[in-house]
Amino acid sequence: MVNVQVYVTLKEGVLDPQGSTIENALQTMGYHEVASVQTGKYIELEIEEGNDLEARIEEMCEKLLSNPVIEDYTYTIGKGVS
Amino acid sequence: MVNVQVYVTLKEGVLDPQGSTIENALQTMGYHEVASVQTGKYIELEIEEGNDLEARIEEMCEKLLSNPVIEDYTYTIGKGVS
Amino acid sequence: MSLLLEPSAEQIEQGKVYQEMGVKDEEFEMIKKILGRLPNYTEIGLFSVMWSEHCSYKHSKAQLKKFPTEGEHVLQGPGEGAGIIDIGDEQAVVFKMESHNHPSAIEPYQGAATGIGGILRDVFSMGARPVAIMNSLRFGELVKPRVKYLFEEVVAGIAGYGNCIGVPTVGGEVQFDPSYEGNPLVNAMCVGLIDHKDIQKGIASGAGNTVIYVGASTGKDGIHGATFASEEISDESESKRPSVQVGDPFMEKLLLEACLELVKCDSLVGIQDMGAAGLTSSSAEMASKAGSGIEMNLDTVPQRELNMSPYEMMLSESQERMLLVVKQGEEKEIHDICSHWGLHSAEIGRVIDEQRLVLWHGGEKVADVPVDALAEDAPVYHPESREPEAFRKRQEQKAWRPDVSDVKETLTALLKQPTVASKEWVYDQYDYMVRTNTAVQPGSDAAVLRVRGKDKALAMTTDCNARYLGLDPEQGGKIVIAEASRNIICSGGLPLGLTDCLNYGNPEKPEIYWQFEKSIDGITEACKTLETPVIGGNVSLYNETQNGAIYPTPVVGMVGLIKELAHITTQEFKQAGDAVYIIGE
Amino acid sequence: MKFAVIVFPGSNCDDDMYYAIQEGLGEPVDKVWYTEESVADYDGIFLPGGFSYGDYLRSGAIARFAPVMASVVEQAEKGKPVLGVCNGFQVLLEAGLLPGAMQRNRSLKFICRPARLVVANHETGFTSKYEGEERITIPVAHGEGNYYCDDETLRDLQTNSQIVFTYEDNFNGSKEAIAGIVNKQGNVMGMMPHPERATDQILGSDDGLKIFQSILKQWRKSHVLTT
Ligand SMILES: Nc1ncnc2c1ncn2[C@@H]1O[C@H](COP(=O)(O)OP(=O)(O)O)[C@@H](O)[C@H]1O
Repeated sequence: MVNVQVYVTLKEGVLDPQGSTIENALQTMGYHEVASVQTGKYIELEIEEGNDLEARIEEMCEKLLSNPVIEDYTYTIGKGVS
Repeated sequence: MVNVQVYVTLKEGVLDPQGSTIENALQTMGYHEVASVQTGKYIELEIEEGNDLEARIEEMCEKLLSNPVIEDYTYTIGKGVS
Repeated sequence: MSLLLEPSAEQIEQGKVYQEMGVKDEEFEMIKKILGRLPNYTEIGLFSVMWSEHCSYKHSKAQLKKFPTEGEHVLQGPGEGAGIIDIGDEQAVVFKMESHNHPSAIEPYQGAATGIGGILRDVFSMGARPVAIMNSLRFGELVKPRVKYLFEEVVAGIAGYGNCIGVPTVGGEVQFDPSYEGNPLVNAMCVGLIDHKDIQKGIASGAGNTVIYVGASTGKDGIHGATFASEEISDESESKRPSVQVGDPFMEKLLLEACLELVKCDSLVGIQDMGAAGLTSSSAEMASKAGSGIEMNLDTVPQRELNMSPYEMMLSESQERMLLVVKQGEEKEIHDICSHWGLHSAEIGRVIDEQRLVLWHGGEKVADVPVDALAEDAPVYHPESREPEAFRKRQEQKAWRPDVSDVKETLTALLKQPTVASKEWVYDQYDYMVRTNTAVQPGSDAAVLRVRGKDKALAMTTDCNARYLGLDPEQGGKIVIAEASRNIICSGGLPLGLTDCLNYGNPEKPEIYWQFEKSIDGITEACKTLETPVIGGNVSLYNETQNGAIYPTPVVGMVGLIKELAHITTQEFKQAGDAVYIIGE
Repeated sequence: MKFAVIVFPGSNCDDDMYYAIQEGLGEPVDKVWYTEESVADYDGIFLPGGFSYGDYLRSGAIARFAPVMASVVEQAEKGKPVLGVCNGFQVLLEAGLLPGAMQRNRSLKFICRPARLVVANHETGFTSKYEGEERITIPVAHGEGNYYCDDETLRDLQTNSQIVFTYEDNFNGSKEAIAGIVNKQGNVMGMMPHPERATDQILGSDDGLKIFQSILKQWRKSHVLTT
């Protein structure tokens, strides 16, 4: 079993209303050092090891986990952050 | 300016209906190797370097970026994933 | 706690472990007597939740008996998931209100969301299709960030759940007062429609019949939620609180549609929601109502986590679960419907003649208790009642008249009060139109829903002006019923009956119990006079923080029948030149 | 004209759509479960609103892989009218039958209200009963109705008159206030507002009926021509 971490973020140029809301909130709370905030998704998968692990992961990301019209993805394989 | 990556995940034992729905979808799509899926949030911040960087980040995570009642967070400092 | 670490029966008694579960010394003695031996850890857990205030109404039962619960059109009064009233054409309206105050104080989004989920299940487990949701909310003054956060998240939670499942949230009320700071009130009501022939009961009859578990698997969430809801909120609550229940409205939508198909099956004997106290209350109550017993093998309960103990499984309040009793040999039909809707269904036990709840786990009998002892024989308390000094003094005061020098200024100031101001910010977030029956949208006196295919409609409202009750609980109680009735009548309807959610402080304090008693007297008198029977409701006590108790807040949800669509009336002025009248004193 | 209303797990405006066709339009209609293999027997295919798969991950993302979708795509390519409303629109976007994507409303809140719309193109098979630039009231109820597409796509949409409805007041932040679009061929339309909720005066408006009537009119025209 491997643990795979997928990070989905908005493509450059796509507005991130949630990010700007968080940014404003942090500013209001006094965190003036925060210059910008971008939000995305974090998905952890437990996958049974097999052939073509990377190709399969990329397929899942492209087909389902991200929407290529507005999102990019990256992933890492190994110990997750949690 | 440093780039900070925050990962927010559900605490152990907290139901993740989104994760299980994605898991089912991947299974149905033929990705039988996927044993489990957990969803979380990924947040990237651009922060002006200053004193107490880590303490300030932790404060932001606890106060706003995560909901400590149901979520855990971790963060990394440096080059983001995107 | 893992099975291996559970204290033994002797340790429970000697270490008074039961006290941590909210069981009093004298109650522990009663339990010993009922069993004729010491209860083990699982068994004391069963008693602790079933005898909690939330499930047993031990401090309120005596007062609730005063309510008029019968009427010409009442098909089902208090005692089932929800009450039912006939509306003609072989149709009936089903409704019930419940509180989710304590969970919402801790995690407002999920607390409110799961409150909606729970009240929906109460209604569709009766076989009715939910047609509307309403809510009644109380918060502290809208100045502190924590209060704003609670308000925003509660509204978002209600919207998140109700919108997703596709039942319109058609109205409600929100008020702000310092007495609710730290202890917000989140009361939700669901209204459903049913054909008489589809009415279901939560009973487990017929020895040998199969007990089937449907829906989400059982996790460790909400263990002891019912007990938790029966205590004051303190700093300690933080550490004692059960792990938060998270709602899954998508699962509930599937469960809803599946249940409405299941209730049409002859093979279904009984059905009940696993709400507060989960598997324990649903199994014990279904058996108790039928005069039978239930035997379950906990190894077969769908579990979300590894190595769950019987105690954890029985006390879990995981959401979106139903318990069914099905005729022996006819289980397949039930499983087929569940699997069509993508739901897991598992046979976990059977009905037995002996009136006991018997639980097996890993081949061992882990609990064996009489069902009536759990469901019916909880102690009933008659707490001391004392008229507060302040109330007596107030009676001697001269009526206070505000000095209004600038009417315009005063009026503007009044309209600016969050309690008085428009609630559009709230209901904009609720899908109040889905199912296309909403004839009067939020913003008028009562919401109105047409009954599709018939020339009639239902009017519904939730009301409570707790400040009046704070000043005089008996008069205030009458005013609540009168106001709700007026709202229904103004909309063109005839009040049919009501459900209530009685929110008070700690009943073990005589002055709080006095408020409770007096307001019930007022409500009772008004209900009798206006012929509006109480067909169900819920009691939420211990709404207190270090700063004291909330105002006595008996929220009422009333439903009325509009006999012709043409009678539907809305609040706003229609056109310039129309005459304006005042009717009444 | 025979209609299919596709029902995904979590659809919740399927009944509303069904009644709009049956009672509002007076045409035969079936609800078609997402596991069905074919919708070839139907003349018009509607994807209703709701929260298919709970809107988990992204709205419409999982539904687009439902077994029935292959046949929906096939029928759309054959030129049959396909209408997606709200969540149905999101499914069409995810399935690539329409360009662009949905983001959360600018306010990050769900918004339910009667919305004023402008009929930006009344020459489609879905809008021929409206006047050009007609102002109509149709309810919206969505959390993710903030339409996004890149500039090149927007130019295409404009050049080909694919923008069908726009909001008078762009409350959700959509690009160019877009509320509804059609594909280039003109037979697939997606819109966030709910026409099925505006089919009877008792609900506040019947401005949505003309969409259903336009579809029927178009079908009758082509049906007469081809048979
Ligand atoms: N305030 C009340 N007024 C009238 N009936 C009540 C009240 N509180 C509770 N009841 C009735 O007592 C019964 C048990 O209530 P409850 O435990 O809330 O039901 P549930 O099992 O659905 O949680 C219900 O039928 C309910 O209608």
